[in-house]
Formats: sequence, structure tokens, C-alpha cells
Amino acid sequence: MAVMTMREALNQALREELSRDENVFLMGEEVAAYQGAYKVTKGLLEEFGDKRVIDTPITELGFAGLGVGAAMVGLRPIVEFMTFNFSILATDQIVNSAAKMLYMSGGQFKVPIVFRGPSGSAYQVSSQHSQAIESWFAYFPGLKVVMPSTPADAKGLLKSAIRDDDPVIFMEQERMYGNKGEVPDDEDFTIPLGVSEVKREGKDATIVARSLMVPVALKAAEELEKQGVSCEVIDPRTIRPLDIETIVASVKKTNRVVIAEESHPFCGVAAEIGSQIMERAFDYLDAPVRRVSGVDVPMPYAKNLEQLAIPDVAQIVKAVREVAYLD
Amino acid sequence: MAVMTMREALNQALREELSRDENVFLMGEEVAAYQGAYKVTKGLLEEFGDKRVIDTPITELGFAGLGVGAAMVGLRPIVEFMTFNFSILATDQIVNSAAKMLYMSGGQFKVPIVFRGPSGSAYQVSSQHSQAIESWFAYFPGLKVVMPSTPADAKGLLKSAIRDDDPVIFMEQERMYGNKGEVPDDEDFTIPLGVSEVKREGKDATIVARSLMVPVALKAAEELEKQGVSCEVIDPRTIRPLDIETIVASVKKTNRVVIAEESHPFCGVAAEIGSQIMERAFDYLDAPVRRVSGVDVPMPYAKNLEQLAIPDVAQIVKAVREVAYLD
Amino acid sequence: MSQKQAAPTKSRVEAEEQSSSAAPPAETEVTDEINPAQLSLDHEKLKQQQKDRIAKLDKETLQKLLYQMILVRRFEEKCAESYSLGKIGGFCHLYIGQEAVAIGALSALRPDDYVLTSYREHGHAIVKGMSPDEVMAELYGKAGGCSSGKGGSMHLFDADKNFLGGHGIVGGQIPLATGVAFGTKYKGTDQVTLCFFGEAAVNQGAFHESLNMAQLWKLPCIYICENNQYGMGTSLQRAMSLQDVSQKAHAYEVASEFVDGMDVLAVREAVQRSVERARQKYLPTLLEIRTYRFMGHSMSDPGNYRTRAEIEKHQERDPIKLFTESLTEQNVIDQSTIDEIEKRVRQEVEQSVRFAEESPLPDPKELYTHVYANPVTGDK
Amino acid sequence: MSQKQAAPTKSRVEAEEQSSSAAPPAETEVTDEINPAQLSLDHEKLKQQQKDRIAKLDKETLQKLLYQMILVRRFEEKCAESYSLGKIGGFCHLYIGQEAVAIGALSALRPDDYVLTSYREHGHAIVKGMSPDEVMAELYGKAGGCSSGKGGSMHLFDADKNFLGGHGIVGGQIPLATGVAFGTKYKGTDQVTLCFFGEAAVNQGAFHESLNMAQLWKLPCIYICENNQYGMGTSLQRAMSLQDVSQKAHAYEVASEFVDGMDVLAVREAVQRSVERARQKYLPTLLEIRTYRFMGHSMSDPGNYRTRAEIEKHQERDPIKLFTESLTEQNVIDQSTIDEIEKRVRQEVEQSVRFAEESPLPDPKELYTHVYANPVTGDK
Ligand SMILES: Cc1ncc(C[n+]2csc(CCOP(=O)(O)OP(=O)(O)O)c2C)c(N)n1
Ligand SMILES: Cc1ncc(C[n+]2csc(CCOP(=O)(O)OP(=O)(O)O)c2C)c(N)n1
Ligand SMILES: [Mg+2]
Ligand SMILES: [Mg+2]
Repeated sequence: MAVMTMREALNQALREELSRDENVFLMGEEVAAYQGAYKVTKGLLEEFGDKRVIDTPITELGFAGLGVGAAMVGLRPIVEFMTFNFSILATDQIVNSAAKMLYMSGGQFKVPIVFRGPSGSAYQVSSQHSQAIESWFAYFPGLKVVMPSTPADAKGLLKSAIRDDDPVIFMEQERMYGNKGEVPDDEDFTIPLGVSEVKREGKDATIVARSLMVPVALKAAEELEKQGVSCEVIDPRTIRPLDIETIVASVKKTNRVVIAEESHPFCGVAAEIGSQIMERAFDYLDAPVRRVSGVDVPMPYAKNLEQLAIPDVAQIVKAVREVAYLD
Repeated sequence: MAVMTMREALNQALREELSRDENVFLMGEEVAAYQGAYKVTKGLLEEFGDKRVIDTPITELGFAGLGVGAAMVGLRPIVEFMTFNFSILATDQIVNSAAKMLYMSGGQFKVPIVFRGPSGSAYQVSSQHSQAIESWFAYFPGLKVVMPSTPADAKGLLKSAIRDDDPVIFMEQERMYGNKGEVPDDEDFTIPLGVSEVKREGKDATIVARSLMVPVALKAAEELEKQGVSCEVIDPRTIRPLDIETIVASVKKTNRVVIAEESHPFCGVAAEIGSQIMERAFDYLDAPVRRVSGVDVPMPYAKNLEQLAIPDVAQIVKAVREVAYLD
Repeated sequence: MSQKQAAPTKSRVEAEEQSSSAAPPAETEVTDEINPAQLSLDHEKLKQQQKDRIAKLDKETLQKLLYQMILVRRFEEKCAESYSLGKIGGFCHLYIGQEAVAIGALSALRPDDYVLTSYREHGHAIVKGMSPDEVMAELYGKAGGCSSGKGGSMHLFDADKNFLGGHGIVGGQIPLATGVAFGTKYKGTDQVTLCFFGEAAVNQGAFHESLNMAQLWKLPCIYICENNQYGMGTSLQRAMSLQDVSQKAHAYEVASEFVDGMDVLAVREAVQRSVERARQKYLPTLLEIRTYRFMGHSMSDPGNYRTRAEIEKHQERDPIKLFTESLTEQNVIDQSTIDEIEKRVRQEVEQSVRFAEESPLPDPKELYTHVYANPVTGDK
Repeated sequence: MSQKQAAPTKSRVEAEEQSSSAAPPAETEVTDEINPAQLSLDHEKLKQQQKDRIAKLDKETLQKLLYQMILVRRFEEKCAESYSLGKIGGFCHLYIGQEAVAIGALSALRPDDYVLTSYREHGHAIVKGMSPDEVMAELYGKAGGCSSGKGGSMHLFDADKNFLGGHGIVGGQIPLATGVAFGTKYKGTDQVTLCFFGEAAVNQGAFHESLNMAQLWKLPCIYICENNQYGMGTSLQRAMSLQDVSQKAHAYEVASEFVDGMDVLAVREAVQRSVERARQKYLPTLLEIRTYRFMGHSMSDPGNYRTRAEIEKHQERDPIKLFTESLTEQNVIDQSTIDEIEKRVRQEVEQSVRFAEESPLPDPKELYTHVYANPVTGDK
């Protein structure tokens, strides 16, 4: 096991999969000569050449659709959005072509494509560049949505996503690219899609968190431990298909849940998870499922306001204490 | 009060608001000479001329953005999407320009625009033309989302939407255009945004339904009445901002809820409403909130499959009986 | 699975009636002044050109083209009939009047070349080699349909024939086709990709983004704009500031041609040149093929935006009529050949309806299949 | 409101370091071969043209242009400094090298005309009449900023000055500006709208869709492509199949010109012609104004994709240097005028920093304001 950043782990996954299967190629804005706007694709052009690692014009709709077309004839494109903010321009091709192709062709055309890039909030880049839209993609049957929170998960899940025959939306978090962790060396290390992981065991309350909120939730759990509250922290990792069983099993044990997310609340992923928990474990709930979401306003630029807009340790601690009826 | 179809009621609202304020104009594909693909804009070109009623090229992103720009300098555009399926191409301008302009300009530029058109399922037009995406727009702070279910609501809410200073997503349902109902004649008849309506009073269970599902829910309530179960049916009408209080008040009375929607379930509006009910009325719930959603697959073309994909009376009846622990 | 009650919806027929009961439109568009003398003059000239082209081809090829055009025409007429009987649902966009485009173009392809197009694609599908039975069954929403009844009229697919749809979002197939061409070049094959779309799709950003990438990366994609002069009820003139679609290729340094879309051989030759360029040099081409649709935009279009006279003017150069005349005058066919073709076509079309009628409805379980190629445990 | 703990994030400085610690790029792009002899020859010719233009203008106008260019240059230099000190956050795209474009263009406007542009807009904002104080305060994320600290570097707005942003999505401002022009025409005013964007934005569908509508409906919008030859690290050549942006106007029958963006007066004259056309005839124009950015794409760009020599070549024709020389040689200014301008500018820039420093942080309550213009009861 080597210790590396999430950026390096993603880079390694890309490198290994590009090596393994020559139908895999990578395209996007600045992924090649510039080495990636966030350096996730560093060195790949040099290693694989410009047939496999391709800089695109700024035409998100166009190259997303191009990727889907290439996937229909057997390639396995990895399409990077410089950030998922820009994928909004490409939603038509993602939702109407990638997600529905298999279904509307009666099973004839699978679309093995990965759309990846940083998603969620970044540092002081204001509302058009700091938004979480995983709920948009998770809404659509036909898509898979993955959001890793550790370097190892990032590597293992990205490799699975590339090997998967369905379109996968793979959302990284720019603020986490520098986070370090141990990553298995094995070239065939993968993590299956659709499997939640218990990131910390506990018995008094369950915190469900994804992406950026996982380390925040883990800190909150530490804090709560000191206060005598034992928290289980679960990271679904794959948002769709959602492994709700692992979450429900935890809820049946703890009887209390807080769901943390940096996204807006309305019709967000926490709303879905909360509803599913209610549907499947209502009788085990000792308190309503609590959401701790990003504030329901566009992301402001000013640093002080921005910090208030994203959930923090204190908010999660408070929410857990509330569902535990401690305050 | 005159009896008219929803199509006529919408047409009347457009006509009255175009007459009332010359800053109001209407644009979209086939809205003028063709009289609207679904005839909602019939006669408007003749009455208001081609300065006010404008056929556009098929460039959804372009004309949505054009509308937002016009709204920034004081006009009040009504932009029709031939169907909301095509608004997916325009999401960037809706979400990044319309929704965020007021906020990111520090309150300087309001965007009084209405995006309207049919949304949701139509008859056998397959997956790219039959989808419900209200949850996408409802997710974003800055947007308002309206979904009427009767001709009167359609008229009163559309007039309010046009008079409102914020961007409003106004979603009609093609399958309901021919539905008839009484509509007040008063030119100043409006219905405020953000107010739910109790469409039927009851005491044993609450059914929350919107758009196409409202008449289905009302039929289910009739059916259930015969079975001795008294249902309250609530139509939020405005999805964002959501009048949750009216729903919560009902739940506190009935202690049981079913939410019906034709949309997919995952991160949908029912998930949000269910979560809010849990957050605000957990102790009043005698059963978990049940969702009856459209099937979680792309919409198929075949008539028999299509019918199975959309919730019907029987499913709602069954769900209510379940939350009432009758079966 | 239990029988479900349908949502409370109006019947399809009722819905259509509402759509078609439009008031006469405020504006009547007539694209051209019609001068009959000029018309027959042009006609004679163009017919002579067609005859010159005929002289270069063998009988078998020519008869096959005629047969295909008639097959598509009769198939579409049958669709109209079945639609009126409520056997076909949804939108139904007929190809009548435009047959020379698909048939001329596809005749320039190898079977392993790719085709993508819009929702007006019954003809393209059949001529690409798909069975009319399966196409008709798809329109009937039956299990035997080429997309298992899930796609319908707008989403015909056949992996074996390299027919990649059938797309419903105006312009949506253009990036996809560009990607297919990218894929074949990546794999080093010499396959080419034909991408058809209407002239109204040219206004979409997707067109512009695609042509730039195609030329930048030298992709073997042939963009065929079927300029039938209307996008639904809006004429080219009212939607496009510069109406010479072929000229737009210059903005991307893409090669282009303007082609008479009523002459199946003119189309064939232009596409052959484009195919050559694509196969040999991996270069894209934009073809503007001028044509005209004789029917409404879809089966529910009242069609009040153009005059009968305008339609009739274009019907003077009905591509089938034109080709039949030329072939007859050149002694390539005679009435008995035509009769034979019509008979064979009638049988095939009747057979397709029979197949569609007899094909079962999709099993209700099929609602849940084909959502994912790799369903995941934990998937709902 | 209680002090909150921040999410566990790396500091901004750390993040940037990671971004800029790139390996030398695999490909080094050099847009042109550099021939110094040819260079100075061209230079002399273009300088003579500038002098001819100078001759037509009064001293006051000329000095004001120079003053504005220096103001923007010094303002941006200060931004770079403040950014390095961590006073300015997020992305920060400087305008250094391109000043002649905004300043020449805006000098052709009336105060009631509209301007929209991208994220590289500090210069445009100031020259449109916005106070440098408020612009700097916005970059500092302060309450006194022109967008109340909510927009930041990429979203400067000023309703009083008809400055409509500051937009972050590449190409996103193009449909908006088209709509502003639509609005003024609708209202019957003779205001014009200037829409600035980079050459990489030309590849976006939004550009194409907008130009078509603008010409179709005859909208008084002037589309100014600031062709600085790079979109981030990608040169024009690697992103655009046909690199003559001005030529693309033909695809829409839009009038167009190619303009030397290093000559503030060349820009001014071209924009004057366009403004005339827009004001009198409600007609759009596309201007390709060739320029060059001397700094990185943003403050975190390591800039390995071009050579120092290439940058220096373009700096030979630094628009401020060029204009200063021409004005001096024409005796419009002398060193003491320059010194005065520099002094005045320095004071203004210092003042803007002072203002920004002293301006309070936005009140935490401001997080929740300006989401809706008409908040609704029941709104959360
Ligand atoms: C993005 C999008 N907008 C609108 C529509 C509705 N629509 C379907 S076909 C059509 C007209 C297209 O005209 P054209 O591209 O010329 O093709 P034609 O129908 O003439 O073959 C329109 C507006 C759609 N399907 N997709
Ligand atoms: C839709 C979109 N895609 C990508 C980006 C990231 N991005 C910001 S600026 C830029 C380059 C734009 O280049 P150009 O249009 O030439 O303008 P310049 O920066 O040179 O002024 C890119 C790729 C973005 N902001 N929006
Ligand atoms: Mg057409
Ligand atoms: Mg540039």
C-alpha cells in the first residue's frame, strides 16, 4: 500500500485502465498538453500519445455526444468535464443519449462511457462554478453515479466505472484532490459499484455522508465520541444504484440518522436516502431523519459567506445531538 | 365562471397578460404562425402581432438565454418550450443565468421570465419525449416551479407567474390540456405562488399529488371513500417555494401520507416532500410516508408498457390502504 | 402482473383532434412564387441530367433504386393508414417526397458503414437493410419490433445493420454520429458514417460544435442536411439568417456540396464523392440536399403553413415519378417492370403489417429490462 | 450567528501550488515562427497607421484613452499582487495585454449602451464607468463590492452603468447579450449592446445560435471576439478548424471585420462603424479583434504551453507601449503627461485597495438575501 493523494490515485486508475484496454481513451478540455486543469491527467499524454489522450475545444455538448457515439461502436471513452458545472451544457447528451440508448434500442446499444471531473464547491469561485448536481444525474434511470471520498475509493471505483458497460457519472471533489490516504498497489484492485462502506462503526447514531462530507462526518463522529455518542459513518460511494441495505442495517442498529451533504437540500440525495430509510425502517426510527445540507442559496463568492454555506463539523454534531435528543 | 379546457384557460391567461403589460412578450418554437404545437397560443399572433408573439429557430439554449437577457433590461418574456424535454438543452441558461443573476449581481438584476410548456409524459412518444424533470429545476434556489392541475389553477397561476419578478418554470401537462373546469372570468383573477390547495377534504389519510396525478388521486379518494377511507387530497401547485405547512397541517390530522407523482422517484419531488413531512411531523406519522412514483425506467414506447410506467388509481388506493394498515 | 388502470387521459384520437383543429394561421407562407413555364423548363433540364447519370449505371442498380424508393413510399403510405386506425401511436413522421435522399445516399455505402438520423427515419432504416417487418412491428409497439417495442417510430435501431437510430432531439444525432466516425477512425477501419438531419437542426449548437470537431480531427463523417425547407411549420426563411446550408461548411473549412434531392442519382453521386473523401482521407463533408416533404411534419400536422399550390409545384418533381419517367424514356424499365416492383412492394408491405399485427405485445416484465447493461446488486 | 468551523479543506495556497507544480508539458506550442526583421517591419507599418488615426482625434480623447489603458494595467497588476497575498480568492483572470480592446471599444459607446462580457472583465467594468473601489472591493469579497461580495472576480455587475456582467460559463453571455439587444429594440431605444468573449467561446453552440437570431431578427448587438489566441492552454489552432473567426460571420450573413487589437484606435474605429450600423439599422456585427494576453489564463496558470519568446514577440506591440510611443512621437503627450497619468492612476489604484481593505465583510445575513426578488410566503 502506498500513501498518495486522491489526485494521484485517480491518475493511477486512469493510467492503469488506459494500459489495460486500448479501447479506453480520455478526452476533455486541457486533459492532454496542459496535464489537466487540476493535474489529474498529468503525464498521460506523454505516456499514451495524442490518439488516446485528447484535448477538446470548449464544446461540452458536442464532445459529450461524441463520446457517446464512440461508445456505441465499442470504445470506452472517459470524458472529463473540467468541472461538472460545465456538464450542464451537455445534459442533453448525457440524459437523452447516454442514459436512454440501451433502453430505447431494446438492449442493442450499450454505452460504456465515464463522465468524470470535479464537482461540488470549490474555493471562492461563486455560484456558476460551485454547485453540486449529483441529484440531477442520479434522478435518471440508465445512469450510474459515483462519488468517492478517499484515494483508495477513488482509484477502485474509477477502475470499476471504466470497466462498467453503463454510462457512469464519476464526481470528484476539487477540495479533496490533495487529501492523502493508503491505496492498494494491485493493478486489479477495484471496488464494485453500488456498495456502501461503513467508514466508522458506532451504535448510537448513523451519519450518512458522501464525498466532501465524509471527512467532516468522521471528524464530527470523533467529536461526538468525546461527548459519549458513538456514531456509525456510512459512505454510499455509489449514489445510483444506491446500496440502501447497508444504511438500513445501520439504522436498525442505531435508530437515529443524520445525512450530511454539501448539495442543496431540495430534491437532493439526502431527501432520497431519507425517504428510503423511512420506507424501509420506519419502525426502527427513534427520531426523524435529519438532513444537514448546503444552504439553499446560490454559492456566494465572499469567503465568510461561502464558509457559512457548506455544512461543517459543528452542524453535524448538533444534528446528531438533536436526533439523539441530547439537547 | 365559464367552463373551459386547460388549454383555453392558459390561452386566456396569456392573452390577458399580453394585453395588460406591453413588456410581456411570448416566444418559442411554433408559438406564432402555427398557433402553438399544442394550440395553447392560438390566436395570439393575430391579436398581438409579430413583435409580441415570436416564432424562434430550434435553438433552445439560444432563445432561453435571449429571454433572460431581455428580462434583465426590463421586459417580461414568456418563453415556451415546445415541450420541457427540450428545455434540457437550455438548462445552462436557466440555471446559471436566470436562477443566479439576482444573487450574483448582489440584488441588482432581477429576471422576470416565465419558461413554460408541456412537461411529463405524453402519449407513446418514448423516452426522449416523455419525462418529468421538475425536480431538476426545483433543486435550484432562485427558480420557482409551478405545476397546475386544473384550468382555473392554470390560469390563475400563470398570470401570477407572469407578474412575478423571478424566473418561473411553469410546467403544464399535455395529457391535461383537454381537461375541463370552471374558470373565474375576472381579469384580475390570480392565484398566489407558493400556496397549496386542499382539493378534497378528508380525515384518514393525506394524498399529496401534483399535475397529472391530481385527478388520479381524486379518483382514488372516491374509490377509497367507498371503502370507508376518507382521504384529503392536497395539490401543492407550486413545487418551489413549497407550501409545506398546508401539507403538514393535514398530516397532523390524518397521520398518514401517500405522495403520488408521475416522475421517477429518485431525488424526486416526493422524496423532498416526504423528507420535509418527516422533519416537521414525525411524531404525527402513524405509518411511513409512501411514494407512488412513475416507474424507475426510461419511458417505453409500447402502449401496454407505457401504461404500466405511470401511477394509476389502483396503485394509489393500494398505497393508502397500506399506510392505513388495512391490507 | 396485475392489470393496471390507466391514468385518466384523453384518448389519442381526441388529443389529435384538438391539435389539428387549428384556426387558419395568421400568416400563410409561400416559399416561392410559382411560374409554371419556368418550372417545366427547369424540369426538362434536370431530367436530362438524370438521364445522363442513368447512362452510366447498370440496369440492376437502377431498378434496385427504383424498387427501394417505391418500397419506402408504399411503406409510409401504409404507416399513415395504420396511424389513422390507431394501430401506430405517438408521433409519426413520414418520409414521402424525400425518398431520393436516403436511397441515393445509402446506395453509396458499404453494408458495414454506419447511419444515424432523426425521427423521420423509417425509410433510412429499411434501406439500410432492416426488415420492414421489424420496423412496422416497432411502430406497432410490439415485441417483434426492431427496438423490442421500446423505441417506437422515432427510435429505430439495428445493431446488425449498423443502423444507430432514430433520435428525437433535433440535432442530437449530430454529435453522436461524429463520435461514431471518431470510433471507426480510432479503430483504424475505413468505415464511414452518414449523419442525416433536417435543415432546422442546423440552427442548433450541436451542429456547429460537431462540424468543428469533425474537421479539426479529420473524422470520416458525412453530414447530410435534408433540406425540406420546413422545420414543422416554420420555413427556412423564417428560421435561418443565411439559408444556404452548404455555405455554412466554410465556417469550419469542411468540404460541401449543394445537391438536388429530387434526383436519386445526383444524391448518389454526391455521396459517393463524400464517401471517397471520408474513406481515403478521413475527411468530413457537409451535403445540403434540397428536397421537400409532401405530407405534414407528422401525422398530426394540419399543414396550414403552406399552400396546396406550393406542394403541387414540388410534386411535379416527385423523385419517384421523375426517376420512373427517366428510366422509362431510357428504356431501362417498362410498365411491366414497374408493375412487378409495385406488386413485390405491396406484398412486402402487407407482410410487414401482418407481422406487426401478429407479433405479441412486449411482456410486462420488459418494462424493467435494458435499463442497465450491468445491473448492480443493490439496484432497485 | 455563531462562528462556524470550516469544512476540512486545504488552504487556497496549497491548492494552487498543486495546480502549478505541473511537469513540463509534453507538447510545447509556439504559434508562430519568430522573425525579428519581419516583426519590426510590420511594427513600423502598423505604428504609422496608428499615427494617422491619432491625427484625426483631439488631445483630450487621446489622453483619456491612454489614461484608461494605464489605469486598467495598473489595476490588474495590483490584483495580481493582492491575489498573491491571499486577499483575492477564487479564479482571477487578468486583462494585461488586451487593454486596447475594451478601451478602444467602449470609447465608441454612449453611457446608456450595454456591455456584457466574460470572467476576464475587470477592465471592461472600470472603463464602463464603474468605480475601481467597488470593483476591487468585490474582488476582496467585501460588502462594498459592486456585487455586494456575492459575485467575485467573474461576476461584476453595475445596473447604473449598464454593465451586465461578468459571466463564468464560456459563451454564456452571448445569448444574454443578444437578449439585451432584443430588449432595446423591442423598447424602441437606439441603445446598442456590446458582447465580449474569447475566441475559444466561438466553438460553443451558444455563439452559433445567437448570431443566427441576431441577424434573423436584426438585433443591435456587436459581438466582439477578443482573439488572444489561447483558450487556457489550448491555442486557437488546436481547437478551431477554421481559425479566421471573422469569416464565421458569413455563415449567418452577419457583417464582420478583422481588427488589430493592439491598436486602441483601430479598435475604436471598427467599433464606431459597428455602433453606427447597430444604432441606425438595428444590425449586428461580428468583430474579431486580434490580441494577446501577457499573463497566464488565470492567476494559477503555470503557462507552460507557450514560450517566453512568443510572449515577448507580442509584447513588442504592447498596446500601451505602442500608443504611448505614437502619442509621444505625434507630440500629443510628453513625459510629464505620462508621469501625471501614472501618478493619478497610482492614487486611484491605491485608493481602491484602501477602500477594499476597509470595506466590511458582508453581513452573514446577506447569505440569504437576493435569492428571490419576490420572496413568497412559505419560502424556506
Ligand atoms: C431540441 C428539440 N426541439 C424541438 C423539437 C420538436 N420538433 C421535432 S421535429 C421539429 C422540426 C425539425 O425540422 P427539421 O430539422 O428541418 O427536420 P424535418 O422535420 O423537416 O425533417 C421540431 C421543432 C425536438 N424534437 N427537439
Ligand atoms: C462552459 C465552460 N467550459 C469550460 C470553462 C473553463 N474555462 C474557463 S475560461 C476557459 C478558456 C476560454 O478561452 P477564451 O474563450 O479564448 O477566453 P480567454 O480566457 O482567452 O479570454 C475555460 C476552458 C468554463 N468556464 N465554461
Ligand atoms: Mg426540415
Ligand atoms: Mg482566448
